[in-house]
Amino acid sequence: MKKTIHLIGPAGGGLNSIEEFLLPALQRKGYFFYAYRNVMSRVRGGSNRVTITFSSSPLRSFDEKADYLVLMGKERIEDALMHAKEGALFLVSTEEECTTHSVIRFPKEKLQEFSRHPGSLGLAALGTLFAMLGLGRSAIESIQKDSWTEDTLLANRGLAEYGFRLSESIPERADAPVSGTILGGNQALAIGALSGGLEYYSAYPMAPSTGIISFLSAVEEKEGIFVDQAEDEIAAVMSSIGAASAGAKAMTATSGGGFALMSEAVGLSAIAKIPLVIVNAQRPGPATGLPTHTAQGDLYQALGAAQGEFARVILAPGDIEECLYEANRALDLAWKYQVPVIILSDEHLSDSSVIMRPPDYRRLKNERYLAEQGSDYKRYDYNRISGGFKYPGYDESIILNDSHTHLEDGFYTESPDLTVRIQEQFLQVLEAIRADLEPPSYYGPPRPKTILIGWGSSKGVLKDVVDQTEGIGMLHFRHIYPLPIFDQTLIKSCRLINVEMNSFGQFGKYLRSEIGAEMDASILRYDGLPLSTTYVLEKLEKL
Amino acid sequence: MKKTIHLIGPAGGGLNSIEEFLLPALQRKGYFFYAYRNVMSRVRGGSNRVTITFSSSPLRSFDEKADYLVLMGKERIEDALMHAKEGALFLVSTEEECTTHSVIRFPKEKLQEFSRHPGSLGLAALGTLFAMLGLGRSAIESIQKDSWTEDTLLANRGLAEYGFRLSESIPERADAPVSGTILGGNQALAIGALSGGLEYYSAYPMAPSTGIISFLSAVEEKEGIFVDQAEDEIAAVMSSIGAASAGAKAMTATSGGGFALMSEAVGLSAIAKIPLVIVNAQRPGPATGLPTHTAQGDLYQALGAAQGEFARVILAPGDIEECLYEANRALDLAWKYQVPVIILSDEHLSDSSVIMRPPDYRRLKNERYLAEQGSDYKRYDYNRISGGFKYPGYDESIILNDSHTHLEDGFYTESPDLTVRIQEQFLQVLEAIRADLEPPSYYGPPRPKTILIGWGSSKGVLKDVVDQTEGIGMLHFRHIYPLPIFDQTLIKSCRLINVEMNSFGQFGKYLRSEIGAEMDASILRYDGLPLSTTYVLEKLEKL
Amino acid sequence: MMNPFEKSVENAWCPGCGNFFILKAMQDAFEAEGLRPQDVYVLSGIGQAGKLPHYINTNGFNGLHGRAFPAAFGAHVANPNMKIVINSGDGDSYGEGGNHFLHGVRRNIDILHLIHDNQVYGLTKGQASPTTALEQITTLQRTGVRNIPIRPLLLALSLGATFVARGFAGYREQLTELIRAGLHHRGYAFIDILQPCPSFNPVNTYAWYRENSIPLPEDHDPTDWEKALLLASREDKLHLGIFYQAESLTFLDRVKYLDGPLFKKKRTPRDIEKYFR
Amino acid sequence: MMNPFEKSVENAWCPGCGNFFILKAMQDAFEAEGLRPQDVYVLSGIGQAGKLPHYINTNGFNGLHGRAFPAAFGAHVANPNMKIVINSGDGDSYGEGGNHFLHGVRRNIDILHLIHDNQVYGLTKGQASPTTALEQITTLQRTGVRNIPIRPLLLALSLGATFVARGFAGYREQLTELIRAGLHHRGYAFIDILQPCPSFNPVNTYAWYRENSIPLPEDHDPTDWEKALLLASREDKLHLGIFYQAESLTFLDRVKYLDGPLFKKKRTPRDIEKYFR
Ligand SMILES: Cc1ncc(C[n+]2csc(CCOP(=O)(O)OP(=O)(O)O)c2C)c(N)n1
Ligand SMILES: Cc1ncc(C[n+]2csc(CCOP(=O)(O)OP(=O)(O)O)c2C)c(N)n1
Ligand code: SF4
Ligand code: SF4
Ligand SMILES: [Mg+2]
Ligand SMILES: [Mg+2]
Repeated sequence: MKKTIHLIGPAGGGLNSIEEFLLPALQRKGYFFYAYRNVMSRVRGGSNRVTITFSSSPLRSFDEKADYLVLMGKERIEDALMHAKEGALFLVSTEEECTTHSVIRFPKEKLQEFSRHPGSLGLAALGTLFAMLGLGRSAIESIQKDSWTEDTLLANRGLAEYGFRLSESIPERADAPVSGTILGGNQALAIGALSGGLEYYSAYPMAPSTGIISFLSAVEEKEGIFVDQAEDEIAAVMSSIGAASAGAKAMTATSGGGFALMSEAVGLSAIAKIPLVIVNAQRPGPATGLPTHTAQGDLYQALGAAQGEFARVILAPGDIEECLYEANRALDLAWKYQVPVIILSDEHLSDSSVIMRPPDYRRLKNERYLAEQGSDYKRYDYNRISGGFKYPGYDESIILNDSHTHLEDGFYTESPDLTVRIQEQFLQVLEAIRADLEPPSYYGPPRPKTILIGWGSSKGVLKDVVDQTEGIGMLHFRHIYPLPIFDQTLIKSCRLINVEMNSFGQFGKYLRSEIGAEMDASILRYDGLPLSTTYVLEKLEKL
Repeated sequence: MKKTIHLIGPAGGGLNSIEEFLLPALQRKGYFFYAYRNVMSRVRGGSNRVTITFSSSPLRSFDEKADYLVLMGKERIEDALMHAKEGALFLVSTEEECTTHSVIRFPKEKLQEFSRHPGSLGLAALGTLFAMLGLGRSAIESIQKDSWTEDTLLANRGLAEYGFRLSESIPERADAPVSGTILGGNQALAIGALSGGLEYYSAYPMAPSTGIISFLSAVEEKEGIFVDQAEDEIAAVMSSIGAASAGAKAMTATSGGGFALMSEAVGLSAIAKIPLVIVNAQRPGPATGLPTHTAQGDLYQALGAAQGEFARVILAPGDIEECLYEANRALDLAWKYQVPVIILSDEHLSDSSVIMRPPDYRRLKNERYLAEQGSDYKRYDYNRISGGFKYPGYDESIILNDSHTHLEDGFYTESPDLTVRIQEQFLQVLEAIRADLEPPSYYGPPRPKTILIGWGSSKGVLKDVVDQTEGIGMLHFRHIYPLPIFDQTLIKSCRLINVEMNSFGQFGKYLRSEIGAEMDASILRYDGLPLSTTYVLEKLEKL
Repeated sequence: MMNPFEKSVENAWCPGCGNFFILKAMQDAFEAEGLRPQDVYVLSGIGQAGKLPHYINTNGFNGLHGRAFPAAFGAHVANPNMKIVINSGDGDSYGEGGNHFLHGVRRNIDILHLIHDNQVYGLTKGQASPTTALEQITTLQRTGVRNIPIRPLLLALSLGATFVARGFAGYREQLTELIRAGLHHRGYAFIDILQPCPSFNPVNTYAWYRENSIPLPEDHDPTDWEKALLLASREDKLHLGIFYQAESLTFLDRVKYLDGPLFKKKRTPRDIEKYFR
Repeated sequence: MMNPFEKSVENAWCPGCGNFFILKAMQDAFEAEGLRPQDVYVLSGIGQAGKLPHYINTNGFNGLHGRAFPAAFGAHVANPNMKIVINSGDGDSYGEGGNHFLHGVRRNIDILHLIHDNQVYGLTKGQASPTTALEQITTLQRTGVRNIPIRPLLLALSLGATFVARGFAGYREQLTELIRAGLHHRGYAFIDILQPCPSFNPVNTYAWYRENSIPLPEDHDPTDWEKALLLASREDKLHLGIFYQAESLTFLDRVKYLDGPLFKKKRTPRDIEKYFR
């Protein structure tokens, strides 16, 4: 059993609340889900969509087509039909005719008996869904918010109650609740960073990365960490570097435009050997582009960020669970090698939610890789590949952090020989990191004919595609740069198709530049919407 | 006949003046030259070096080893020996013994009879060089500066006169002067931009690009153009975009660190279709790196500047003459296609000087590619590939410049279909530009065994290497992105060696990602000094 | 007759947003000044305020967050015949774009700068802006803002601004007059506009602004810089009106050789012949 | 005995540069305050002033042009037990780094900010800085500067700075005292230091500064903000001394739950278990 609900309505029309009540109710009754929120760049009005695919077994992606469509705003059924499965059920208040599908109507007048809030249809529809999905009348109890007055609470529960009764209630499910926590990509990144010892977080708001600071600022006191909104992205990244230089574990996040502004500091982190972690939650560019939609268009931006050449790391988590692990790894690598680490996430990950089980704590690290105290110390020991970090005040050593080509004690130099020495140290560090990273994960038959090459947030979709096809395997890269060492037998013998959310096929190009792999075909989506199983399957068929 | 002079001395010790007097004197007597200034990042003191290779026939590069070495500061002969040819002549004031080379000594006490200025040795040595190179006693007349007092002038001429008499004077040369203007890369870029109609120039000082604004600000009134020092690089690039959006031809320049800050605006230029030209005069990074030295380390920075994917152009002039042509082309392409154009120059070009003959004016363009007035106008006609630009006030059309994904009239949209449409327009524009660019230039035997692949400022050196070897050809790219269409026969049949001033072999990687070409070997220099013929020849031998 | 600056497009601002009044005041002022849509160029950054160029029928530029000022500077120098107006949010102008404000003001370029000061980041959903009050609770600053708010007028004055005013979106007629005065001013005209954001600023509401704002003293002399400075530094009451206005050389007055649009002069590649003689 | 903050390395500043006196004043002040090299962390941007961390025997950070302030902010919050000092040029602090100045000041973080104000860009060879006088001729502004210079103290005061002073590199003893007072101040201490640049600023020489500077009036009350504001706005005479000083909550006072270095608390990956219960 796998069903999909679409909640469609204007920004500010209660969509988010409905999702908030529905997801835990599903979880309690033993449903797994994959929810994705696709909104417009505005605070009120417009047409937003929340897609919730749920099932009694775990899910890796959402379905684009819906079994249930809740139309909360002025959306016309005609438009919504594009996303409706055959036999889908519409929950609407319009008078519009719809002959092709079943419809449950919530007459405006009826709703207004309870409340004049524009979100009232959503609450009634929520009740109906509770009934139809076997979530039980008791789910109505879960509808509440601290910010509500007693009146609002009553009205809203009344609406749900009314909705509940509109449909025939199927027997309440008796499955055990799915254990785990409902998390989106941003929360998972934040928690992953906390697991790595995060102590300092500074950022400037920018969709779709803002969820990270929202989460962290809500827990700063509890965690005893420092969270700050900077005056701009340059300050955010520089204060993170300043904090790291003084001993704190720091991170920042932004989207592509802010990342551009941060890029100069990426090079500073490298030459000054001050650990830095930046999350770039990608959205479609160029420039302002589509602020609330998704893309994988910033790989070359990450590869090329800052002038010159140096050791850097680029990680791209494949799903929400990997967001947690990779954020932890990012802090670990940044501190171990004293390098900048860039995490490429995207709006698809940021605005998705799933139920995540507790992580495997043994896979998580929190180290500072400090030098021994008191020893004779070289801040920039040319022979050091990892570890050996010190910060001012750690002991009596005097620390000089510097952005030039420098001597081992940090004093600037213009020596050609030492310039070469430092450059070669970067190359050595890169090789060490390469060996520390994990090969792409393969999923599929042992002898595939075709391999789908993916990176970042498309992992779940690609696995689903593999499951629904034959002779196709998937090679998913979450460690991007330096490209990990991996067995290239499959790459050399199979038809290769890079699947990416961009129009240039950036990862395909990058792979070619690194290992000479030639893509035989590409499946590229660049309309601002996430890759979906249907989309990839359709394109595969047409190849 | 080809000789090389090294002037070595502290910053502020008169080195630049000596160069200023020597070069025109050489020119007047029929010498061509290639001069390169290699300085430290300080205003006074340290050890700077000016290398002047001169010859009676045109030159494409300078020699690293000197026939004449003028040591103006505290340099020890021992250190300078590394750069001396066998039989070289040292002009010094120290008492140091030097048994291996001839020495002309300028005793301190003697010099101080004329002047106590630290640069006095330089002026005396200048006189000696005038004598030895047959530049004639009359050359001493050319020694003068507006800022000098009568006393200084007399003292300095006296010093030169004294130096002149120290050596046996060879007969004065009778060659006709070399016709042309003494130009460095920055001046050539500035003049090239002026030839393309430059009207607005805003920049923030940053070595080695500062020479451009220095040149332009000195001529702003004469040219009737506007030149401004911005508060930061972001303002420089944004005001250029603002000016271009309002009808002016604009440009800005910086080095890698400033380019990082400008990078967000590169994407704005692209989506808003406002022409933009940025010069990035490269220097060794990361971060502050070596502010006054050279590198080709920013190719990936240029390729990846700004989030998202769009049409951009990257040009990399191969020598000072090409600086002029490519700056002209940059303005032309930017206005023709309404795209951002990045010129990758470097410190080597910036700090070199040659005698340049007047350009071929027929190869220079100055067009605005404007739409016809009054017509029904779409600012963002999805079918427009080139031309058709309009700015506010041009006629009665209302112009809306926008940074989002937008409708053809500039109003923002979040339509997935139009997002695709705009992305495809970018791809079409890129193809049109690709066809407009020129293939790499080949130089060498018709059937080479080995090809040296170069880009940017190394063109002269590579040609010299080809001339001094057998079976080796050179393929030099000055049009980098989009990669021009070219005959790949040689690439497919020859041994390929990429020669670059970086440690990652960026251009080699890029070429592999674009056309799958595999480099068989690399010659990479990354010590902050420019590639030289000797360096490449030595490395070639060891391969 | 329709105001020529009106444009019929779907507007994405929230119902009740102060931006609607600012837009209307601009349209009224432009019309009253006899401007035509092709005479005006409105530039903005990114934010709710930044959307304004989409909603007005005149030339527009909706660029990057924080970067309207330098773009406007370039446009003004390129073509001084255009009426240049910047519209941008408080976050955009004082936060991300703070450095351009610092240096733009001191150039005294002949443009009009309108800041939609809702004391909050609207588009990104309610974080503090540089003008949010100390200790105010926001969607991000959950234990209250920790930074001392900037006082925009004080800042503009201390940077040498030659026209400094405060308006309120809720007093549309006064605002229209201020905009007109700003358009008349020869030099940099700065108007900080108090703008309620019903969606994210529950503190600085229409009522709050009405309560906490007062007209400038009857006898206020707008040529008295020191007085203006002290009034602008007050935190208890927000005065409305023209705090300060002075005649002074504009930026372009100082670039004496320039006269009219930069593109007026015909140029050909052969212009560079002089460098090869 | 040698001052513990002295360091014997080759110094790249020009002979006669005002920076030497600033360096010396710092070393003297640090020693007089009984600080040890390991207690102090000096951060800078890029420029001649920015080289200072290389020349003093204490912890240092020579980062990016214009970006010392946010780095110092992060370092201070990470470890409030360190004495944090920013040294940077006028171009660095007010030009490239202007936005950080704008927002750094209003945080009132407990650090000392020393600006080497030579009214010119030294390292890049003589271009105008934000404090160069109007119409001054420079290596770049050949027909004179066109921007109204900023008045750093006025700006700092208008942003709510709690310690605002001006020193002169040529009066080393007074400067040492100012630095000591700045180190004592609890909160943000700002000292703009007039610094002759013999290589590129032929106008603002030692003699010029001596001529154009005067002590603050005998009866100046440094708690009088309005008075300080007016004195700081004067362009005819440059007063030297402490213009203003006030006690106020510091930034970290407002982050009540923090106490000492951030890295003090032991953390393990299992700390996140609470999010999975
Ligand atoms: C470089 C960059 N950083 C961040 C953002 C995200 N962003 C868009 S608008 C905005 C703030 C808007 O606040 P304000 O300027 O006050 O405008 P308002 O929405 O309140 O009118 C931010 C942070 C962006 N678009 N670009
Ligand atoms: C991003 C960036 N832009 C420009 C530069 C070049 N640069 C180095 S120092 C400097 C200005 C120095 O002036 P100031 O801060 O006044 O310091 P001073 O040298 O006068 O002490 C500039 C523009 C740079 N290093 N980085
Ligand atoms: S969020 Fe606030 S500022 Fe933005 S449109 Fe809505 S009410 Fe206006
Ligand atoms: S250039 Fe000026 S500021 Fe820099 S070291 Fe020399 S004298 Fe000092
Ligand atoms: Mg706002
Ligand atoms: Mg300076």
